Amino acid sequence: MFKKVLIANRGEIALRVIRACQELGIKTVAVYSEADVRAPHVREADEAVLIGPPPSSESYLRGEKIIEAAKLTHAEAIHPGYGFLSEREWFARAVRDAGIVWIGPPAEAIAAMGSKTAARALAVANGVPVVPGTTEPLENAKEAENIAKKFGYPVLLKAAAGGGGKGMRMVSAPKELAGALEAARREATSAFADDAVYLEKFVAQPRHVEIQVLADSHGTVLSLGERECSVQRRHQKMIEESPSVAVTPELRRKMGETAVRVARAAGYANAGTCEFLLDQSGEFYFLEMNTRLQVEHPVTELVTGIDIVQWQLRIAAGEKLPFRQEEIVPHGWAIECRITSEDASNNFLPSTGRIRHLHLPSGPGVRWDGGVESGSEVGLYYDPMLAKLIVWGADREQAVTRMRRALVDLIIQGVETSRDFHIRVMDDDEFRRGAIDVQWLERRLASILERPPSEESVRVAAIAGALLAERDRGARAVSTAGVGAALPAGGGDVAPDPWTQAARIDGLRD
Amino acid sequence: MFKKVLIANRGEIALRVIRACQELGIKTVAVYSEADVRAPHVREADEAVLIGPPPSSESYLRGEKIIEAAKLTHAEAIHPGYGFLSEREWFARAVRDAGIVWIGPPAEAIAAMGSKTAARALAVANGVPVVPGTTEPLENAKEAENIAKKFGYPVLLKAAAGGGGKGMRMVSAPKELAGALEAARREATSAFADDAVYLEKFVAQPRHVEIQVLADSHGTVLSLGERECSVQRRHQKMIEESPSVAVTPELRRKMGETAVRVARAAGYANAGTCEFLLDQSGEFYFLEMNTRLQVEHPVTELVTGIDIVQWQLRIAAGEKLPFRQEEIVPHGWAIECRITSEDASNNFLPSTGRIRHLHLPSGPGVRWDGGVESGSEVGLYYDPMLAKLIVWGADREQAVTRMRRALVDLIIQGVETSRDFHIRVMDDDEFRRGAIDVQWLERRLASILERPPSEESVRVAAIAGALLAERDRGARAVSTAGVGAALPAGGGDVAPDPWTQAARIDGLRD
Amino acid sequence: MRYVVQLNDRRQTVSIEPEGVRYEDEMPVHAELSDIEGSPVRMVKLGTHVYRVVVEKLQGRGKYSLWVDGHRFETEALDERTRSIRDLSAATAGPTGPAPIIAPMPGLIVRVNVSVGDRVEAGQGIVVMEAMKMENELRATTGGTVKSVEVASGTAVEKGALLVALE
Amino acid sequence: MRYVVQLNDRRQTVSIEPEGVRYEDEMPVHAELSDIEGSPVRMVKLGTHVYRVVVEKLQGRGKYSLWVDGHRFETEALDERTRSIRDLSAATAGPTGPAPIIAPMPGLIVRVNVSVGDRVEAGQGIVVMEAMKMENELRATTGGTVKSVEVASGTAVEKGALLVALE
Repeated sequence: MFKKVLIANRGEIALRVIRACQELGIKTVAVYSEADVRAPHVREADEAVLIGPPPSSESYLRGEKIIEAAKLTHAEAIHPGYGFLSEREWFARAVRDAGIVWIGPPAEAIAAMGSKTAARALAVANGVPVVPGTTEPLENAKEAENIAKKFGYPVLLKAAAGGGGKGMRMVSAPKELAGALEAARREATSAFADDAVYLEKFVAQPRHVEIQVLADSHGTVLSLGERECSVQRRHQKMIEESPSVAVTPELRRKMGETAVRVARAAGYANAGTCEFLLDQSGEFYFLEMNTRLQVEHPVTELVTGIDIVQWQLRIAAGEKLPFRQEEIVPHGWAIECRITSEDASNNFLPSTGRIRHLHLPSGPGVRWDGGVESGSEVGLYYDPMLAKLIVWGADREQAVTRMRRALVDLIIQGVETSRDFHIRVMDDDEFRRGAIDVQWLERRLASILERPPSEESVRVAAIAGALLAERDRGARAVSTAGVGAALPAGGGDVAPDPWTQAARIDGLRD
Repeated sequence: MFKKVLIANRGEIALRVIRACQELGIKTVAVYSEADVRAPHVREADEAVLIGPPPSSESYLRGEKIIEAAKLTHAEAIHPGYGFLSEREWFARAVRDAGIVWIGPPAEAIAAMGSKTAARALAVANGVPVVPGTTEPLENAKEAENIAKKFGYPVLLKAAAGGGGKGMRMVSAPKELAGALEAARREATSAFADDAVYLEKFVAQPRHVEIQVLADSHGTVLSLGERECSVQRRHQKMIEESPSVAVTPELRRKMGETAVRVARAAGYANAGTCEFLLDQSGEFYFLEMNTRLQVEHPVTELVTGIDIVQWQLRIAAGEKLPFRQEEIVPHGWAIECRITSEDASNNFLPSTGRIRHLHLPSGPGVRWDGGVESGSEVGLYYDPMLAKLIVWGADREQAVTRMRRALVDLIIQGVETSRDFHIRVMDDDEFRRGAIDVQWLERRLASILERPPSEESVRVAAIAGALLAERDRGARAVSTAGVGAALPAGGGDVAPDPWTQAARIDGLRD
Repeated sequence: MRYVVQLNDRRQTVSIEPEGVRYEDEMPVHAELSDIEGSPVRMVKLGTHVYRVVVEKLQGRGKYSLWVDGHRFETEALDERTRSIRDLSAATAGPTGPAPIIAPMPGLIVRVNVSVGDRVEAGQGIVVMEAMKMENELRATTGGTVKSVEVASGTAVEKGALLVALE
Repeated sequence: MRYVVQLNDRRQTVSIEPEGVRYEDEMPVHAELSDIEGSPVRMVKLGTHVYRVVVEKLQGRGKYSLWVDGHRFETEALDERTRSIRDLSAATAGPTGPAPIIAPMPGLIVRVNVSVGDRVEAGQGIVVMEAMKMENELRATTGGTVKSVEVASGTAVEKGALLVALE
């Protein structure tokens, strides 16, 4: 096993990888920008190297600086996390050329799968079903219009190098196409430094179901089952789960075999994910392969018991996967909510500021993979995902009620977050039934956000507001003696009036 | 299922039960003493009733007040947690007589198993092996001396109503017997309001292995496998795990069948635990049955996927257990450390005060079942257990390294805690090999506590001390420019000197 | 003391009386409010009922953000007299006109969809700005006519900057 | 500035110099110390190496409890001159005599095992007190002769109370 690994990332995923290394007895090297001098991932590592100013183009995307940092600290391997340089073939190649182990698939597999168009072509060549679409990047709006006419509207524009919905646009009519192509190109350039965009047929109301693959360098390729990631807004995944209500054991086997076939065709090693659209009739279409760790890998970990990040490290160090495919069956149900610094009540606009208070949820079945803490500064330079809240339950119903309980337990103050939005989703009848597809959230969002509080909550908020105002007026000693049966009858011990007591304690503290 | 349940307990177990109720859609009623006016278990419940002054004899042990509180709030059932009234037959009976459901075994099963002497007699009658000992409480020191002479020293004195080592004394020689009996009686009276003490043969270097049992009211009695609880100090469990390194699948089956036989003989329902001594040759002896939820139930939950507290509620509501015995196999490995307000470096003396800062560990496989939070007052009235830190790993090694990682992540300031002690245990070679028995910790404690820090840690502490002292002198602007390669070479961007930057930020904040 | 409590778009009355706290025309109930040191969580106890309320004090007398059961309430609790005075002055102040488009965060302007003199509807997308690598569309909350456009594509703006004024 | 740092029973020197921080006779190294607002965690960075140190400030100049990798260090960092003065005054102050038995927590005295004039050894159990429902034995940390016994079985004591004095 490696003695020292450099993590070329930040936030929750850098901490996730650091923890995996700590548990395997591996020393860690963090890299950081000037905005992250006090970030948790820097402090929790064994070593840390400053690589540049806050913008990621000047720090976390500077591959040559990261390789220098690895050489400086004698790190034997680099884990790229997700995002940033994780799917850049040139970086995987540069790492290898520098004599450092790349914790991910071979550069050749990234090349084969990293571009969606190339991946589609390879899938088609291997008999894997795909959504009709272009296999080459679009030249211009005119070409796009011709192809869209052939497929029929709506169509989807997608960045070839993309992920997470960046550079993606749904187009319903010819007149929107030129503008949408321009916007997709701009976003793709800004996010991936690559403006290649392609076009495909839009499948109505499909689910987004993906298969986690784990492959060692000794020829074993395993499917770890599916994740359902249909709850998306603007093509951004918000909530993921494993297994999927729509996947039967038979379908799981078929999709798993398909994903393993794709991975084998690409000469794949390490962890990767094949994304599929699953339509209402149970047909599935290969979309792309993500040649890296996914944000949502924990839900698979919780239902399979396999620590994917630890296995990434073991595989890169040459270990063999000891599991047999038939042993890998989902056990229970896991759900993940992405806790982002976005204001759901205000069109999900990003929110910035200092986290003044963070109270983590805990108790049975609750996992918190976070990248921030009390005191952390949330800026504009990086992705707004603060943390992932993941729960495990024996079945989906237990997982949903547990997630709701954990979300209510969670407190983040200082920035707006998606917490309240997630609570409302857990309360939603359609979500509870699993009646979701990739457009579900867009359709349902308004009614979720507008769901009114109960009359009991209004009453409590009103009374709390009045009590706070009363206290802030300095009327600390007012005693509101109990009316009705506030204290148990019987028993001779008379306690001090609780209001008075609370007020007294407040008085002492101020 | 119940609409509303009262929890007759406090601290982490009250919160544990409240969370289970929340996840099942059940409203909760907390009871609390004057010392717990602001305790988390009060705030997280839906209703709360003050039942008396701080001493448990005037609050949490006042069964009639608790039943009144249940009637007042129309709670349909009472969950007693562990400790306090959980194994008091009279209370279980009084609850039933009040028309309220008791979430636990029938009063008759508590009577049959609640007293160790009665339990032993029942076990013997059912062909279950037991350690030689008295079946009736000791009358006086003289009788004790006669019996001890027959068994041979050392012998063990145990409170009939006991648990958790209270009222337990090991006696090596006749001259210590009278004093030890007196002390055991005194502790038993104070803890359980019952001075009955019995005596048994002391088995050399056994492991403490217990079997979790779950029984419904439809005739199904299941074993959920074993827990190893050998890491004890003064008969107090400190660390528990499941499964046990000493238990083979065959032994698990045998011990499980024995436990199920005991439970059936007692007419048992709900969750219970049969405690065994397991000697070096693999022979096991039934000790007693705990007719309640155990502190250490989470390790079983993590390896079986069965939520024991939720099933306690379901069983009490009349549901059938849907599991088959052969399905219940331990999956992975779980370890629990009891985080107590005790100063391990000072003979484990209890520590009191206000928790000024609490940072919870998180990340993969980490579970925190806590009863305190930042701001909580830790007093002398109740048990010093603040929380339980539980981890799950794919195997024992992963669980141990994960526990160490989580313990280092944990920060509690304001009271002394057992955290550092647990870290040292995780570092101990013998513990890592699983070479433990019930006397292991007593033998090993000194070398664990005296384990010196690494030279690197001493160096860091010395430098940190000097830097803190320098800063406290007001020498904030001193710049200690990098010597050697503190910053990566290459790249034209010169960052502000980090020391200066940190000092400037400090300056702004003060 | 009798309070008029504004909660988002609702208004409720709460009286704090010697016999307890009275919500609207309910019977008075014994009430407690207690804190946890260093935490924004408050416990509100009404009779035997307990509620966990997360509190953030805002600028301005009686103003708080409150969270109850995952719902957020923008709250202003004023005594009846102060509430009346405020309402009167608000009524006499007259309409304040359509709300301008303000930058809700620092970022870069990608596109401005309107020009001076354009008629806009509530909900219409007015400005697209980029922040955290995503484009975000800022919409008008009220209808109106564009009075001025303060930014152009490429302008970097601070949080709170005026982007487009309506009249 | 050159510091003498007492760490539990060890003493190390650390010089804070313009070229960096020098531990004992090592080469100086670039050092950073940074805080997280509202947290006792400090990051100490030495060259590329990062350490997480949990800090509790104690009463007294240069005194801290520090935790590094789960080890606790009772630390006193004094500049060389102050350290020398302290050492000199400690040396001339002479022996302070055997340590008395002090209540480490509030509780109830269960038993006192000694009487005035008894000779006790370091490590010998002197008093048994009950707290948190457990009996706790308090032991002598140094040998000596019992000078006075301030409590008896049944006495309730506060934290810090003198129980038995030795001479």
